[in-house]
Amino acid sequence: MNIPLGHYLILAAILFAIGLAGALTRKNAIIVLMGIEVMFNSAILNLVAFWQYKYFAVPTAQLFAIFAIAVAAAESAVGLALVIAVYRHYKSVDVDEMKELKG
Amino acid sequence: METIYQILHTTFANVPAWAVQIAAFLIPIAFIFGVYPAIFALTTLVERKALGRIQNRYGPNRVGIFGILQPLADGLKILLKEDIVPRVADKFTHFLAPVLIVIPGLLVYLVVPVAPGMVAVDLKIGVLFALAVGTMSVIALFMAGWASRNKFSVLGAVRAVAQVVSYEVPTVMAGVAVIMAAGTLSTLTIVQRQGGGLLNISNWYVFRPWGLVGFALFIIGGLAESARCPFDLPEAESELIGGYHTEYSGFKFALFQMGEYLAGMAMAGVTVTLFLGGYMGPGSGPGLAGGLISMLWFFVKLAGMIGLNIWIRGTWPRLRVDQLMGFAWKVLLPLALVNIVAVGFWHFLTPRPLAWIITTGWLVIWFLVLTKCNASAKLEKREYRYV
Amino acid sequence: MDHLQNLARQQWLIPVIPLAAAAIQSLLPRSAKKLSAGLCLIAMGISCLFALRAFFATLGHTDAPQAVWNFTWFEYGTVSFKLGFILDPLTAAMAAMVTFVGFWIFVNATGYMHDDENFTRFFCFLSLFAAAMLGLVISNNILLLFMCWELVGLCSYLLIGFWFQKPSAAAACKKAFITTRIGDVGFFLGILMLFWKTGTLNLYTAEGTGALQRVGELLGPGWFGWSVATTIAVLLFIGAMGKSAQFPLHVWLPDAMEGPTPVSALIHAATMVAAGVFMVGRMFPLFIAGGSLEHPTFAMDMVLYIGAFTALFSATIAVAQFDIKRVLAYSTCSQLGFMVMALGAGGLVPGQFHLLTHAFFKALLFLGSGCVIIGTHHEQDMRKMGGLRKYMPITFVCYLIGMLALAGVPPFAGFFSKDEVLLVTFQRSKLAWGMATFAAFLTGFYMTRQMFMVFAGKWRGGDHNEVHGHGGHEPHEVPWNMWLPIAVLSLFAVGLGFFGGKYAHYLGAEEEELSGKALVMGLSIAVGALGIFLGWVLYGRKPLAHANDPDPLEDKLGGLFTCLNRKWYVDEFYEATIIRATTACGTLFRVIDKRLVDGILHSIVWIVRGISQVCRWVGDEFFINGGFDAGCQTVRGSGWLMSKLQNGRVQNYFRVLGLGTIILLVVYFLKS
Amino acid sequence: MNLAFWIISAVTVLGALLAVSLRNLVHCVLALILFFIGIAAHYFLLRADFLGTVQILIYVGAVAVLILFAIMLTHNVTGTDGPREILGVKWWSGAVIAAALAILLKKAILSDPLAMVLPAGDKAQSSVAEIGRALVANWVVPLEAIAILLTAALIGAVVIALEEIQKSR
Repeated sequence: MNIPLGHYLILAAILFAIGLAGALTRKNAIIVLMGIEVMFNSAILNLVAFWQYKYFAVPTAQLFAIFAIAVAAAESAVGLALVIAVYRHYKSVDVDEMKELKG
Repeated sequence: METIYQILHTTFANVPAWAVQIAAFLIPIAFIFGVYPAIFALTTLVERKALGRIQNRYGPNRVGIFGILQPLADGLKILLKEDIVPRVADKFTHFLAPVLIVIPGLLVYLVVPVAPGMVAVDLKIGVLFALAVGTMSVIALFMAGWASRNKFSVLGAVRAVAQVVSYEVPTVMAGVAVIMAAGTLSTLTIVQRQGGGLLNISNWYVFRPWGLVGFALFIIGGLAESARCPFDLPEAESELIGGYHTEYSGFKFALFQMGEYLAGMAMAGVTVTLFLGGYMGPGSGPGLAGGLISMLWFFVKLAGMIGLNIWIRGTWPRLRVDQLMGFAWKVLLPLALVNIVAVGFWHFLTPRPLAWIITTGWLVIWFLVLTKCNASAKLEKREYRYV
Repeated sequence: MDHLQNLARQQWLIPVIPLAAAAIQSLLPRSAKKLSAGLCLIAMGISCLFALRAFFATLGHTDAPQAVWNFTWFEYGTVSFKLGFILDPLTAAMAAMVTFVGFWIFVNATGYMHDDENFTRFFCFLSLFAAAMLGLVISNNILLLFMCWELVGLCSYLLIGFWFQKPSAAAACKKAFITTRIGDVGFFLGILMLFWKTGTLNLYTAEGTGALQRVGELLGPGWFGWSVATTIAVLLFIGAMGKSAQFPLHVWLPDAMEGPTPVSALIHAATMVAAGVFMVGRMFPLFIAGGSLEHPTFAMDMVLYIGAFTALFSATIAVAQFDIKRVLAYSTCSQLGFMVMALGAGGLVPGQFHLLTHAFFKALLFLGSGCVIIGTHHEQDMRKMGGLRKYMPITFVCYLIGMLALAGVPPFAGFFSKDEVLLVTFQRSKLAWGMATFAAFLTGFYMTRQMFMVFAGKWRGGDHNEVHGHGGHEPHEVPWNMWLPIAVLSLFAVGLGFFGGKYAHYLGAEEEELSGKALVMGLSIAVGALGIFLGWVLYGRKPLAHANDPDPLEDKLGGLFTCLNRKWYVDEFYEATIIRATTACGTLFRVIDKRLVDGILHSIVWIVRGISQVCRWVGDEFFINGGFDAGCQTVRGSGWLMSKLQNGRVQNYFRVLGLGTIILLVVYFLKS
Repeated sequence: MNLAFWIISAVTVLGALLAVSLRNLVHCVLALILFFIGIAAHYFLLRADFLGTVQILIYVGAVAVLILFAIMLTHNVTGTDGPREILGVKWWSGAVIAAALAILLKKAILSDPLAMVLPAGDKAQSSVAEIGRALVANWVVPLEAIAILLTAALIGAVVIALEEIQKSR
């Protein structure tokens, strides 16, 4: 198991990019949320990778990841609730239609 | 798995290390794949005979002596049945759902210790793993319901998901109580902790006040998870035809059945390890003989639990949906939390009798309070107009 | 000395008590007649007691005691402006006289004004006047003196014009106020010059920095070649002329008779007119500064000759007057002339002493005439009176005493004081003395004329106006509260004369024998007797039978008499010259204003409007609308661009976010 | 063992890609679940077993279900006949940005010496007891904060979503 840290970082970067692409390109709000979820996980993966490769002596390093997961979960819950509320108003979850806050 | 590895390594010294490792890895899996489906087949038969007995009739006794071969017959039948897939169904998901239902059931057995040292994978976080995997079945249920594009199946799926999710929380909390008492998450050590004492029985957690409550919670949780008997609303025939597996036929339907039963047995297994002392019983101990006896004890307890399930299925009526949900959130969850506190008392109050009194008192009081405030309004005496 | 200092400190009580009374009376409703009169009398009584207390305190001292008490009125910057009160023989005597005479005049006034509906208002003005006069008397600061001076002028205006319903009264009070104001201008210039030259307005200060104490410094060149002191003296005397009705500014005094008689008595006999003389007495060091009796300063000459001329001039007019009060008014003018002449001749003591005695018997005469008027039911023309000795015996006796005192008959006060005045004038200049002596003769004559016309013969009032039918009343004696004052005053008119020497000593003037004392005295007695005899000859032997008989003197003098009666046409002269000149100036200025000023204004307005038109066209159209608006356009355009970025799409913002991070990374790489 | 890493990362990347690009929403969610499981596997690889189980418990167990419910509540049940056009208005700019980001990050990572560090292997022991003790001891404030956050999120989500049900009744 001698995979250097770089591989993990690159993996995380790729996942992050995929998440970002999803969030940016897709029309459906839920897919955008899923994209964001993917980005969250890639970040946490980064954290854990660093714990394993660099700060393995410190058991509490994992706490970062735990707290991050908790926050991400809370965020997605609220995000989805918002999407539902938006759907009720717009009768569609198409991100492009939500232009109400136009400048 | 390490012990097996040692055994194998010593016997086949000349075989290269990695091959041995793979072998060591495969043997437990083979054991699990072999034993538990067999038990599943057996339980189908036993269940139908027991139900018959309860309903004052014989169970299947045509196939083989006393219907022993009935499961085989069912298996064959289902294999030959045509596998109908609805046109509008979501092909991919429809196919994937039955597979996903079976996996969690099996995964749980990884961490269930059958005999001292005899556990597929000795994870330090065994219990948590078991519970976590339990939740995966939810997705499978939903996929099944969703894929078949059928209103009834979707409704059934939603109900199943809601039920499983809401019962999962109290079960996990009850598990937490045991983890607190045992101090570790790994199932092996929990079982060892329950050993000792009079005939290896007195230390079982079930004989602790909080253990008893936890045990009850786990039983109820187990039933709810596998949507059996009092909680078998998802495929309540009268309302939702078959629930989420209406559109399934043939072997997929069999897989569903197997998945359910396995999940039920998995929860039974976990309950046994956590509360009934796993393989601990009079005579169980390390070594070959002790190992065999402990294995025997494990399967006896497992059978007992399954029997209890079947017995409950035969006798208890089905719950209404809101009662079901209310019961989970308003009674079980608070009770589980209270249980955790009770374990806290138990842990810190060193003089045993004092600990007993306080924890039991605490739990009884809370039990009364919860039942009191959740009791549904007492129905007034009915007067009959034409009397 | 500290006792005097205490008294000096309490000097301010004397004017303040009547002032307080005046304040309270002003609030009283018209019906509170008794209360108002009572208040006035009590206040005057109290201040009279205080004045007498101060007078007797100063009496005891031999060297002219002087106690000054200054207090800071206000401070501006480092300089603190001080006001103060002075207690010296001059003030003490004057205050005592004013309060005493004033008290008795007020008593008489209660009777005189008994049935007048504005009773309370009258007494309010009276107490205000008393306060002002006393304030003037005790003040040690010339500005305070000037303020009281003005207040006194105001009170005279109010009192003269008391019956303002009568147009003649309204005109008279205006006339009085304006002429005194003309004098006051000179007075004020004098004050300014004094302040300018000495830097302080306090007359005497304990440290000796008072204006009058540093008169020596004021000998520098002033106006018209006079010394500064003389210039100030002249200016101040102009003020005194206005107030004491000296020659050019005397016209207002006879018309002032329109006011009620107690007013005339108080103001135009005893106090106000005396204020001028008192002021000159107070500022005497200024007048004699730089000169001595041998070669006096111009101011002294001016005072002397004006005094003498006024005495003669007004005496001549008095002879030809028919209104009882006008005769007395002109006699006051001439007596004032005497006082001023005495001061001009360097005799502070005779002047002041004559002032005191004159105050008593002239007040007596005026009150007497008041009683006569009341007795004859408001009849003022002497030709309609006559034979009142039978009807009003007490008034007749007192009036007789007053007449004798005024005429200068030896045992009475008038003789001593007039004699002193003539003596001093004799030393100074023979011409003035001659004029004065002739005036004394005339005084004797017109007083006897008045006596016989009023009291001798028989009552002419009835027959003249049967037409009206109300004239049939017989004159009657006045009630007690009118004849008591004149009785008291007549006592003083008799007794005061003997105190002449003691008064001189009291004022601190050294007693030196003046040459020609016997000659002057003898001549004055002779002249007085001659005047009385002539009066008796013309009027006494056969008093006028009817109201409209010609005046015996008239057929003697003919044209001159009418001229005298018309007051030497002085009013007409003023009318012709000064008044017409001012109206002419007025119209001239109006025209100038109309043509010149408006013209300039209109042209300026026109120019400004022109400029604004130009600015509007050039500035506004070209620059602002053009340049500025263009600028706004560009800003709004860029604004529109920016808003497109803000199009509400969440993903858009997200893309911008991503872009930002990429740019940051690129920069990071480029840098490292 | 390297093989395990490659397989699992392949699975994860595939999951992520499918989650983002599939037309059918439910399939996307399944791909996402696959992605979550891949991540959990990675945690186990990195010997962070507690984290792995937590990941499964939370993401696979709860978040996936949440998303499924969301899809059900917002989309017409069948889900397939949605608008043909699944890509956003200016989708290409998003893709370009993501690609650029990936390249830049890759470049940054490779340029950093840290990348070559080798894993700790067995030395990295993380026992749940230690984590628990740490959580309750000197990390108790963040724990309480997270507790508050979660309850707030819970109630918030309910309040936002609930309104609809009341109206419909």
